[in-house]
Amino acid sequence: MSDLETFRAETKAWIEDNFPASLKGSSMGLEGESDESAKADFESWRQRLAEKGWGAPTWPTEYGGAGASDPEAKIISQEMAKQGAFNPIPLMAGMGVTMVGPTVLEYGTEEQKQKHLRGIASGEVRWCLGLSEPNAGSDLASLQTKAEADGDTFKINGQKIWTSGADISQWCGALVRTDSNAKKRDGISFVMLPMDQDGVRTKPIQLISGVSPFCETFFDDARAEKSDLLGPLNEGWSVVKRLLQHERQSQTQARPAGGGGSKPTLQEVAKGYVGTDESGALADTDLRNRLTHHLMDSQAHSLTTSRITAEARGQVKVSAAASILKNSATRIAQGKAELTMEIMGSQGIGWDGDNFSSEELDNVREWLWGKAISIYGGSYEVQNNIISKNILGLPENTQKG
Amino acid sequence: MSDLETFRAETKAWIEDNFPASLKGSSMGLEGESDESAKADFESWRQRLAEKGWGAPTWPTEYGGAGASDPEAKIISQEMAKQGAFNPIPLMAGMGVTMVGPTVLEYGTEEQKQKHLRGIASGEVRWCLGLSEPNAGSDLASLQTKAEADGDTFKINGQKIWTSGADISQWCGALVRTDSNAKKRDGISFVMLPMDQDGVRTKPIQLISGVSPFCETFFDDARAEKSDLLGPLNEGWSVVKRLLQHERQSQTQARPAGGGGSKPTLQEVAKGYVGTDESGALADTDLRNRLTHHLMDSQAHSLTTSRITAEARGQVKVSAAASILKNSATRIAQGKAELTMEIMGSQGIGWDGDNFSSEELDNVREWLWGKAISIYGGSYEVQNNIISKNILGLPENTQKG
Amino acid sequence: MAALTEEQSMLRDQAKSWVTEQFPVQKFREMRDSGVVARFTPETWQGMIEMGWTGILVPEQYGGSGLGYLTFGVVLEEIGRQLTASPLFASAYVGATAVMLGGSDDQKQAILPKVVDGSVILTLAVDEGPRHDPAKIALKAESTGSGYQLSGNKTFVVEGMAATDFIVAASIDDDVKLLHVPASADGVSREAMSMVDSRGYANVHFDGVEVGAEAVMGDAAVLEQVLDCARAGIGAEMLGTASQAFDMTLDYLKTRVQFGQVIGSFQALGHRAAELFGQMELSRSCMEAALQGIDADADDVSELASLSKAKVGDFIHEMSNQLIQIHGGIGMTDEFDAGFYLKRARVLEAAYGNQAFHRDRYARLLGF
Amino acid sequence: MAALTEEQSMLRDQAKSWVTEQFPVQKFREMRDSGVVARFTPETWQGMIEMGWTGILVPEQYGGSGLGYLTFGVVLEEIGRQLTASPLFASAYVGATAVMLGGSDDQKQAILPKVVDGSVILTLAVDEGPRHDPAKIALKAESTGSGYQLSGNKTFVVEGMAATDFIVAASIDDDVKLLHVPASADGVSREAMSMVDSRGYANVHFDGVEVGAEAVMGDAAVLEQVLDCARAGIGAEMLGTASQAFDMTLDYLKTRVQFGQVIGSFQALGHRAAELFGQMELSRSCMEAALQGIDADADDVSELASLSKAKVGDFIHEMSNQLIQIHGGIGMTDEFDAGFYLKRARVLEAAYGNQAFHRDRYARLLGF
Repeated sequence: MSDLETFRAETKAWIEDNFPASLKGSSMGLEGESDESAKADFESWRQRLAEKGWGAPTWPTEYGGAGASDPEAKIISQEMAKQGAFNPIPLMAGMGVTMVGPTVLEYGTEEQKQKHLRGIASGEVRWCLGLSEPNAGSDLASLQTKAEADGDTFKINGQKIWTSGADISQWCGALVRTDSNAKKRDGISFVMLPMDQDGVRTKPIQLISGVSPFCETFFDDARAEKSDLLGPLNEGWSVVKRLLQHERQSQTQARPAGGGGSKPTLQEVAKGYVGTDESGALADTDLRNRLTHHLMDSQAHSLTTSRITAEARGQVKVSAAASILKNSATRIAQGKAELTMEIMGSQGIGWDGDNFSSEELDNVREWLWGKAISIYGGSYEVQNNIISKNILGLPENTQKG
Repeated sequence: MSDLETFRAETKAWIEDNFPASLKGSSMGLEGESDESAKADFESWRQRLAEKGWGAPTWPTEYGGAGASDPEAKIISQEMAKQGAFNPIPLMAGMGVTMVGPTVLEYGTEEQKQKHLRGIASGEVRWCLGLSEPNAGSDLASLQTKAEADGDTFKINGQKIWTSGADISQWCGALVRTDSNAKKRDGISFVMLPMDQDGVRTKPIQLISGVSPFCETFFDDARAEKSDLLGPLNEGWSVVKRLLQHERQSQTQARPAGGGGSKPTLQEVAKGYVGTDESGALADTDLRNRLTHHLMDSQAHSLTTSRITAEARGQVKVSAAASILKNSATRIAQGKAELTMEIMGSQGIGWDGDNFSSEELDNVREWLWGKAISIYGGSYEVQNNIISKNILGLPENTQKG
Repeated sequence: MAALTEEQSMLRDQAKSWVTEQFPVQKFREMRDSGVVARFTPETWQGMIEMGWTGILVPEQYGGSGLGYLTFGVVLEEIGRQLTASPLFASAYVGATAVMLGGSDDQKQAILPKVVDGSVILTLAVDEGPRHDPAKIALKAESTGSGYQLSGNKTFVVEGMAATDFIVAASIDDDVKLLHVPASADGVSREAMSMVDSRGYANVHFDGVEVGAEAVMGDAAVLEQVLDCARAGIGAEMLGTASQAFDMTLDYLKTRVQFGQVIGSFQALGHRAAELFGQMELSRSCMEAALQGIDADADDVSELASLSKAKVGDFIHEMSNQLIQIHGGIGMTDEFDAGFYLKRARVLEAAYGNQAFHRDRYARLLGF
Repeated sequence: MAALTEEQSMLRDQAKSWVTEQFPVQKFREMRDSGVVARFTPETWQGMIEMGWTGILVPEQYGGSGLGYLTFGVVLEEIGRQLTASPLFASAYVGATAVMLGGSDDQKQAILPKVVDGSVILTLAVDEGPRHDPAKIALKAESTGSGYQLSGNKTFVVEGMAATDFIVAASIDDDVKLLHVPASADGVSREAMSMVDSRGYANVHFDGVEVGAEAVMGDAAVLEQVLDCARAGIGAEMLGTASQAFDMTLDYLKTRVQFGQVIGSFQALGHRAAELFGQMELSRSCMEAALQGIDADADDVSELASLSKAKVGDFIHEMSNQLIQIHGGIGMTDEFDAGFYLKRARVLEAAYGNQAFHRDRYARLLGF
């Protein structure tokens, strides 16, 4: 038995021993569960995972991880999926596991790693990120929020937008201007600050799809410790570039079909709503044609993800391919929602009420919400700038990537 | 009876009286006809048209036209088509009727109008245009061909490319640099020069579709009379802009189906090659779908041409709409050739030989040749620059229109 | 609009200023947030009646002005621009068309003047499932000797809650007939459908509803004609909505600054705007040709109606997506209007057959 | 190529340098201009045989190296890049596959070593009309007691003039069988088809051609398997051709100056290049997955083959058009190579089913 096979067997056994049967098949969003016993089971499962270091398994053990390799981490998620288990910690930590943590591991001081990483890896501390500003958009570097040195702290003033989960986070990683005389990208720093202080106020944003996790966040003499400056002063731009690479990386997957995997395929849904001709082909040949394109694109995308992973010899690198995959994932996710809507016909454009099934109403929200995929985390256009400049080596064009 | 109705009746009668029955239904390309009597009939028809001023009917009578209004000119072509007649003069005059003539009418001196227009309107003098240069492409203003004043003449040195019909033309309208110290667009002039002189040499260009009307044209101390400078010295840029508007204008029509109009429709061709299902629908549903898109686009294009004509109250203006229509016509022409090729399957990709019908072989040439439509006369990209800048009023972007 | 008559130009100007000043999209937002069941405000509707819009199609002998379909299109386009909600289209356009094409003299006399004065709100009830399929009518009308008894359901009925009278496509033996059914008739019940565009729709149930023999208002051929008129007309509203989305986007391209320049100076966005503009112009031609075709009683109205619905549909689909994309984050917020246009776009696309339906139909009409 | 073995990487490097140095596209031009009937030069073919490429698929016991389909794809991609003309694909890939999948031990023993040493040139003859339709085989084989008599025609047979042996899809009663027919057999005649890509194709006529019972080389199922291998393999050649077109275009974007700057700095062209690059990467994944699927005897080879042929087909179609468009006037001249790539692209698209064929097939395989 190879090392990985041994690891798989041990993983399987540990999950069997530790995962509460009561939670089986339920998904991540159990935080708000009203059933007291389920709540207790959930909390105990989180604790066991945290102790095992499996909240962020690839992180070093000294910072709350399990020091696992990428293949081992993959085995952990595979084995969890097989038993209907799940790892709720990345979701509970907000931007902590996927973005803040990896960047702190790379740029943080030993003190910062000790201070912040365990809370993230255990799911006890939720993080948000204060990057975008109302007048900056894709042009992140033109940000206005200011931080002035004041004793051992920075005093922060300004406004952030699209801070996901700001209203429920304990900590925030914020990009701030620390030298207003320097050129755009040069006077920026990345600071970490607690959200629970007088100088911080958040306001949720209502989206076209309804309620959202996004907030406007206002800093009014908010404070960050100087020791919570990540990376060198005025060099926050390189920190955030790395952060955004981690974000792009986390967005390259075409959205999972969700839930338990037993959802009907899009072609099955289509046959249900649209019907088939005597040969079994979808009755609407125009739709059938576009559905075929979509399914081919979708398969091409997942084959590409696998290929690039294989080429990187098992290590998913934060690579140039991320931009291609992000745009491809975007097209597929948005295309799927549009197709689903069309397939459902007038049942697919309902807003609420008993006339519509939950699948129908969910898709409408997914469709609306999904319009953001090509906007956030580097818009579709910005990704194309990156591909054309960084991958293809075409000369700098007017729009910066 | 309205004036136009009277005009129509007179036109009909004149064509009946003058059009040689022997030429009926034959198309324009009769110049090279070997049959002597047909040749004589053709020449006599050209003469009668020229005398009537119908080679270029909208031009003033004093310059060889008939002073006709646009609606009258339309009636003339309609009535000719009805009787299987045709006006060969625009083709025989090369770039004369469509581009050079209208520009001379606008910018020329009285002397120039007297000297050049009659020869064009009668089809006796063929014109070519020396605009593009090998290293200029869409960036016409960067041209290098030089003209130096020398007594009553300009001495011209340089090279032109894509001079259509240069090898068979008697005159050339050429864009030349007359002030090499001025900024790109400022030191350019438009001169007219005879092709039959020692300093001019032409070389036909072989295209991917085979032989072509295009030439490379070399000027080696070629001469143009100073009196043949069109428009002011060093202000040729405005002349050529106008010239190119006339060109765009002449290219806004989706290519005619050609010949006698009795060609089968594309959907009939498709049914012939591909077959139908029991309901009469094209058996290849994917192809059927794209064919439908094409036919819709094609109808939308011709409805738009009519609408814009109507909006201009019968006068087809050289308007901003030309760029939209040119790009639309391009998509349709190129799309049609691609579709036809796909419809014909392996019969549609033959090069020569008895295994292929003339329709099949013609389409291959049309397909290849048609790739130029989006390149010449202001490329697809340049048209989009024009639309975005001139029509939509978006700020100048890096690429000039 | 192209080559309008003086009358049409005046009407357009009147409609544009009335809609923009009195009932801009902000009023639609207020209506949405108010949760009113009919999904339009009485003032809007009253204003339209007073301006005579309810009589644009109706011949003078029945109290209208008989100005025709292209003229109505001028108004619909302006309404589409500001998403002004009312039963104008359902009643005075589609409903009036059905009465004019399929109604007896008595029916015309009885109904049309009330359509004009607004005391009757008509709507056409055709579809029975999630997809537009007028060839398959399951709602049964059985002969009772003196008339018919209707049983079945209709879905996605436009202004179905506000309507006073339904024009119902019913299956009689193997035939289809249109029947006039007052909403107050015994056995008629309805429930509001809350759609993504916050406009008025209903599911309507007919449970043994009895009508007289004189309720018949045309057959399958009339239904198809009425539908073609509806398709052509909704194209005008759609183009108005999409044109407004284009204008909003163009405006944003000219004012929003990123990387030190207005974003419209980025060539990729400039070219995208150019392509959208071209599609808008091409769509407009199809839309106008379809309405003019109806006015001229042309024999290719069906082709033109399908062409228009498909081309305008493709344009509004792409344009509404680009409206959000180019506006970026702000376009995603409910506070901004972009979402209204996106949501309305998909509902309009689905009405009277989506693009796929009309491409297939166009191909069949062209014989392949 | 992704995650190649060391052997595959070496072979790729060898193929790349041999093709680029010995038989670049300039050699293809010379071959075209020479008018040679076989449409390839003996030196090219001999060189490939000497490098062992004819034996890549053939098991060692029959004189080959048995390296598999992905390995052959590595070579095909490099050949595709320079349009190197030869019967390698027809004979040593498609032909050898048919013998390996459908042949008896005797046939393998008799034919495969000769495929490897080049003394036999195989080709598969399936299509009978302008469109790929393996489900409809009209060419008849009638039983003669001791064997079969063939009558009918095959069109668009790849390397049909150079082939020494045909593998013919024939209809026997209501069944389809593959039959091995030497080109020298009585009643076989052929004529060259001059196609737009200047490569070797023939129409082949079978006029009462007699073969023995031992000529049978598989049934309809084997034919479909052989075709799937052919589709996957030609995808590699297509991607090579398209990748070269991409590289030529990218190079031009970096060097051609217009309006005072290299044209690749215009954002609209930069984004177009980015989109094409993305499509190229996605196509590559499909192409490799199909070849790997064959090597692994996966059960979704048919889906993967159709996916690959369609996606790579779409990419080469668009890429070949953009190759011309972005090169502008120079791309239109015969003196420049771009036209070769465009012409070759359409022929490759048509071979073994075009994109429409494979999209339809993919949908059917997925059950809709």
